[in-house]
Amino acid sequence: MSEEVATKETEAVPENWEPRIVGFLCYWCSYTGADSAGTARMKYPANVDIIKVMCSGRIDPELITTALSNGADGVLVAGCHIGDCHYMTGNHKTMARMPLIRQVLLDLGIEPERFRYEWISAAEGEKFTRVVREMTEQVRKLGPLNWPEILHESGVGHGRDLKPWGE
Amino acid sequence: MSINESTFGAGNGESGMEKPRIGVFVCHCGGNISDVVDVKRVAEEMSVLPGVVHSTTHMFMCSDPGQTSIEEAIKEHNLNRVIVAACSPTLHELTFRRAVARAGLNPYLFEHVNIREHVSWVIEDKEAATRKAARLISAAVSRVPYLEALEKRHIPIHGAALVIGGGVAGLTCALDLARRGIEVHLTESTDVLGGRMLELYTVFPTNEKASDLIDPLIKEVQSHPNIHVYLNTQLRDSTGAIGDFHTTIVTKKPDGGEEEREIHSGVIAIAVGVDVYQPREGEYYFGKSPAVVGLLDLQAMMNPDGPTGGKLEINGKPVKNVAFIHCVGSRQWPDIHEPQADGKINDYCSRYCCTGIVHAAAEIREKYPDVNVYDFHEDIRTYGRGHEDWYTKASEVGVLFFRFDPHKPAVVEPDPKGESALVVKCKDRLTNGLEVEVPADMVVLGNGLQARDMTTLIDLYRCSRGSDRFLLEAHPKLRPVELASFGLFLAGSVQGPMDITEATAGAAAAASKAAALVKRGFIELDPFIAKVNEELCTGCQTCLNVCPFDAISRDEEKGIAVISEALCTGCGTCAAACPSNAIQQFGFNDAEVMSEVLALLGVVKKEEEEVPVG
Amino acid sequence: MTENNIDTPKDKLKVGMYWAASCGGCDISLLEIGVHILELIQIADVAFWPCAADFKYDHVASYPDEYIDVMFYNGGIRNSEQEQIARLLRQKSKSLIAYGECAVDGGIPALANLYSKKAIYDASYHSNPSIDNPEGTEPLPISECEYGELEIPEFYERVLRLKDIVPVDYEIPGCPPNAERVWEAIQAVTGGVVPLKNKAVKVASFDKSVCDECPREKNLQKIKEFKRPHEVRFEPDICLLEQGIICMGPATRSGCGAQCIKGGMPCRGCYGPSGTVEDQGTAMISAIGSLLDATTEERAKELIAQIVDPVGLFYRFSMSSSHMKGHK
Amino acid sequence: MTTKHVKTKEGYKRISIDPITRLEGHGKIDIFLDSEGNVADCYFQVPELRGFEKFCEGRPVEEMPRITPRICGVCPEAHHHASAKAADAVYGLDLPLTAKLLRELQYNIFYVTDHTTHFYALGAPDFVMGPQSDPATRNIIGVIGKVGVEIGGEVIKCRQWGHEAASIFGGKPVTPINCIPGGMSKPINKEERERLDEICMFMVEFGKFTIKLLHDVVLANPDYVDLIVNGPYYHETYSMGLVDDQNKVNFYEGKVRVVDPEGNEFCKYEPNDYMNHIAERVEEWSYLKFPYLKNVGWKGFVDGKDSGVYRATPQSRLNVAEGMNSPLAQEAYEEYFETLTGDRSGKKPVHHTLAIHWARVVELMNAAERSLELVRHPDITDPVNYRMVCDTVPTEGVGIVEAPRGTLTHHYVTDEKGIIQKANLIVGTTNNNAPICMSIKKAAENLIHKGTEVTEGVLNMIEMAFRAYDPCFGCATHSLPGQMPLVVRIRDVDGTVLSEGSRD
Repeated sequence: MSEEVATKETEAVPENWEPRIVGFLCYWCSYTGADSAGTARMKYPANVDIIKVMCSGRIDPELITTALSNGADGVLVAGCHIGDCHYMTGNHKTMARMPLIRQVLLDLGIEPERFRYEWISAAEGEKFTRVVREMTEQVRKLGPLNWPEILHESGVGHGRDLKPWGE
Repeated sequence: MSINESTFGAGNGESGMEKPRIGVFVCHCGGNISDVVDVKRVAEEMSVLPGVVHSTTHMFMCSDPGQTSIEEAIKEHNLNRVIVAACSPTLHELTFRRAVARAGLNPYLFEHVNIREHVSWVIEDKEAATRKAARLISAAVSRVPYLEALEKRHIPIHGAALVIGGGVAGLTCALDLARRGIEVHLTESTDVLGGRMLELYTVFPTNEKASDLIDPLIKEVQSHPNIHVYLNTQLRDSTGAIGDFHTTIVTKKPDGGEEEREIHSGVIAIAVGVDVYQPREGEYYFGKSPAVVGLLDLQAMMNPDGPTGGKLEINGKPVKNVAFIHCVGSRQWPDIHEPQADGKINDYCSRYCCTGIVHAAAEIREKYPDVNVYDFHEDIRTYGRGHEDWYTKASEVGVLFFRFDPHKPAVVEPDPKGESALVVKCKDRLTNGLEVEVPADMVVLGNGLQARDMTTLIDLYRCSRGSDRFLLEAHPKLRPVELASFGLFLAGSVQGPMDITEATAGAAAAASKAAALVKRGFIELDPFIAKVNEELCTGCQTCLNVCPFDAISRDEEKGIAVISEALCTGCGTCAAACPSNAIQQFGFNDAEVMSEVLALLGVVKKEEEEVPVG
Repeated sequence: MTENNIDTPKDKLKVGMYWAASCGGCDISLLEIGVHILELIQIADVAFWPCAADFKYDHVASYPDEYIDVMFYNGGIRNSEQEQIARLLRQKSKSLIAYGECAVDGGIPALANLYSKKAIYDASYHSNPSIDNPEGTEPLPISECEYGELEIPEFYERVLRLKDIVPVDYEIPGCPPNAERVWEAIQAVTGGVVPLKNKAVKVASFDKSVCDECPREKNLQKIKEFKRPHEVRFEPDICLLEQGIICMGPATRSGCGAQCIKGGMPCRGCYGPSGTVEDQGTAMISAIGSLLDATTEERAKELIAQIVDPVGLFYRFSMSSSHMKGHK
Repeated sequence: MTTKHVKTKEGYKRISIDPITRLEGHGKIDIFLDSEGNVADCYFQVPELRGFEKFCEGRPVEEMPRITPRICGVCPEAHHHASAKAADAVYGLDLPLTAKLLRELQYNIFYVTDHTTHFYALGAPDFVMGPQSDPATRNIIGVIGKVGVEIGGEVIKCRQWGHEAASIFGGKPVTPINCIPGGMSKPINKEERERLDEICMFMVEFGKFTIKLLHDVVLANPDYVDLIVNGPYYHETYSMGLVDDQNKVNFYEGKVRVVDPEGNEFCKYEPNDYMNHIAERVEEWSYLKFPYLKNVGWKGFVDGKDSGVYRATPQSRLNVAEGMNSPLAQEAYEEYFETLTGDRSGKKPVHHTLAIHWARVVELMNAAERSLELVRHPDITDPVNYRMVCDTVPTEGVGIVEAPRGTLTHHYVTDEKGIIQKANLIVGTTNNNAPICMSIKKAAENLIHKGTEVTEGVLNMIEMAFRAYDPCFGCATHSLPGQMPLVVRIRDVDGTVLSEGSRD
């Protein structure tokens, strides 16, 4: 078992590795926004795989951690702009949950670029395209999400720099 | 309470039901997909996934032969799950659900995968596109075994309608409903029917007198046996949901007293209309000089039965020069215009003003030939049928047009020479930036439209509103005159700036949608609502806090949460909120979504975990 | 070792208790069942219980497989010895029960999973102010002394749950488990209410969350400000969350009787996630995210900034069960 | 459990005692015998580390009293209170009277419970039944059988009432939650006080009874007195303990006093000064550190005035004090010193390791009396002053209490938000790590010689050396009857087992 951990820790970046990003999109705005990007034949990298939910309010943080702990190198969450929610205030919950899960991810040493949430309307195919391009590149720069690395080598595991003794 | 077998822990329930038999259908979309995605290869790859017993492609899945091929395959291979990978579900999900149903399979045992808008049209690299399509479909393959055979919700509709607002839209809507034999309750907050049209003299494009249009409408409404009109009436309270709304209305009586009624209706049409933008003190010198007026003031002035008896004059002083200014309170710019109380600016186009102005401008030149008319605009949008004719006419009859830069709007100030009340200046882009200055005895502001304060309405019926403060339709194309919460319809400019033509069209549309519902007597709603697992629910009330539609209440008896089928719109917010996983959303339960996530990431399920259907 | 240790009459059950990376509170909690201990002795013989009876690893190793009927294992897996014993006991027991929060979800020692072994050694043996260690000595699995080698177990990188090492039949959560729950579980397992062997892990407590046992009132108040327990005096009868005191109740399995809350302190989650929830922290994030009194993103961020150490709070007892423990 | 094949130097034999029990986290003893069969060396190893000092970093200071009790589930109150005091210090708080009273009351009641458990379940068997008696009966059951069931009943009652008291203070019986920076989580009302009064009165009676039992069973038996006074358990070391401003024993509050082997005050310091007096040594062969007196220095595992090795046990606490703060305990104190040093004033320290059991009984009496005094204080039920609200800026603080097993130090450094940046913990038993190693070695040397047959009785005599310290390595579970699972293997040069002796 200890060997097992050891092997995991020395995971190298595999040949022609591609970032794996899971995107959770609300159906009425962001998913449709991605559609309009398609209708307009905009081009973006193939790294973000979309999962459809009716409202971004359905996006349980558990889905995000499940993705990240099962091989995703990044997670994108997108919903209607605040005020435009098809369900009035469904995305208000997203708006409140996402900064919190982000904080927890930071405390666990996950690079901030690996988790992103955006408000993308049905008309904003261009914004969707931009976000996918940006995020894919950022995650590509970071390389694969190597959990054991993060959990074990980040010294103070939660990303905060602590004062040394005597200061 | 003590631990016994039943309370002894939530194990991963092992229930041996029939194994999944999945059919995968990949669409070429006549090359739209297959030119980029190697659909044949994808279909082959899918055929070896656990549970898949049939995997094929078709040139046009949505075509009749395409649909038939699905139906036949279901029967032939005895499929109990169907996946179609094609265009966006917004286009054909329903089509395929129906096809599946025709083959005798529950339509909700179907999954639609979008490999056109989300793959072939956006991914250039063919290999990458093919891989992505395969990933998305394999996610569906691991998801579908968890799908449940759902039934649409069947909700009866009470045979009466409530129409809120007695303007042209409300009247039209009420009448259309009444003519279909539906009992209509029409409420109006003021003491007269007719709304804004009462303030108008003539209307474009037909140049008819507004009264000739609105008066007969009012009379017919008042005399129609199916319509009950309540003037001086406000909303007070509302309970119930689609099919069974109970709205409490309050009518002010002449003696100052109040009369309270409860209106029982199956549907509600909202036609409360709009406000006209009130310019700020000093905006284009408004409020500083009586000579700065709005479009509606001009309409009144031109009316022979109006205060000035049809004369154009300011404080008795006849008007020689009139200047119109467009986009006042519309298409505002963050850096230029001060935001309003709610911190927002009106960045939208008010749609009626351009034609309204050119129509009025032309009319002035016709009726008062010795009056000079100047038109200051950043754009002119006479987009409707017959509107452009008024633009042309205005130019013909000698209206002078000046175009200013939206960032440097025209300026109104007192005439230094004192010859006329005011002067209007701008850098005219039509003459390559020539500095122009015209005298004006009257400046008419084309003031735009903005949403009313609808706080009560929104609270009572839980209406969604857009960032422009107008009420928001469920979907601009698919459900253009309905609110997200079912049974509520949008009639006219409550939905956004409209001219009379558009408002009546919207009202009529709302009426026919509502009538169809009422006449049918019941509605079928998507089954994707949330449900509470009583075994797991603790009554922590977290969900009560999150439901946007107050669909969740507390069962004091059991001390748990209950969700109203009629009120739930299926957003799933409560399912995500529940810290005990006690709430699951049909069609999007944890198992379904999780399995997608894992499959996308290529995490293979262990054998003993293989999912039984259901 | 004598034969009759092993050849106890077959009609009597054989039970055992073992501790690993834990604090001893579990053994104490077992004593809390009080007089029931005597009843237990009536139906069962102890086959292995280092702190109570004279059985050694050698004895256990010599037992036939599945000789022990019910084996309680408390504590997480922090070092090589604890893993070895776990494997040995799985082989020798019909029913292996993870006893207490450390064995079930990692418990408080699993907070160490936020740090590397290196960092832990550094604090314990190098950097702390009272340490005098110029040669930079560290404990070694095998070390040399004048007369030969000395051995201690290998310290692992991470704290693991018992079920990460061997299949587990039942779990008795809690830090420590509530005596009533413990006795109910013992009765259920020894009394044949539930089978000794069990395919999927089942939990010997209630599925609902602590709110179910909490006497405090809820008034659907949203959280306007987060406060830390020592910064305010709180209302005695109102839901602590509604008062802005973070209480893990909604995301924590019940069974404890809401003792801490009744004692005037917020729940810290010592029974692990409730119901079918896997990750207690995300469950709590969902709950809190749902309770914020915020209509703008700025406001939401403002409020969230008031939560100190969310990771250490939301995963106080369940870090080893968190999704965030790395690739599966 | 031996996992790898460990080498033994040619010509030497190894006796491995693995695992020893009746302490939490396995202890392990390796004894090396030379070709003659004499003890060449002896190692006592602690294989447990959980890293609290590291993972407390980043936690809010107010949570520490709820986290650190998991260091030890047997004496969680000790960590709970040391932690709370450190947190108070971090905020620079002076607690309101009622808060102080409640905390000290809870602490003393816990002391009674804890000492009771150890004396009866772990200490007594060796004396009541006899060091070399049949191991099958040498446990609490045997004790009860010999001295009578009603005594057993009293012992269990004392434990149960102790835990009932714990839940009166803070709901949770095993791991307390009620201390919070600034005081207690809730006050106690009249009814609760009444009940606590009843419990305390019982505990005082129980204390008297225990002293009597000690006389009847131990002191009345010349063999035992001989064993205590002349047995292989004598170490002249420094002593450490907490004293109040009259230099009386105080478990909860005061200054740390250290006296040298002759009983002269070596130093007396405020908790937050501990770093100038204590240093910790690290050895490769144990996870547990070895504290010693910084100003004397580490001279290895040796006793005497020149060695920094000190002890922090009930006996040490009596050694450093000039008396007890309650009458009955004072009597017991004087008798204790008169018997063991001939000087009832207590100026000459006692160094007989086995006498620690006796000292424990003296403390039990004191804790009971002190509890009764506190529970009857007029302000104990004040509904407001049970806590204060923290509004100061947190910085750094040290909290010290006398854990039953030795001086317990918690030291936290926080940022301005009260987040722990650094934590240092010197746990009760750790103080005694070096002396325990020495006692075991000394016992082994005295008990095993050329030609000695390594019997179970001999092995038990070795264990009695550490059992007197009531050790709590990584937190002992001391509350169960029973005896040592013990296997002794004699290996030859390359480690293969020649003979195995174990007690059955």
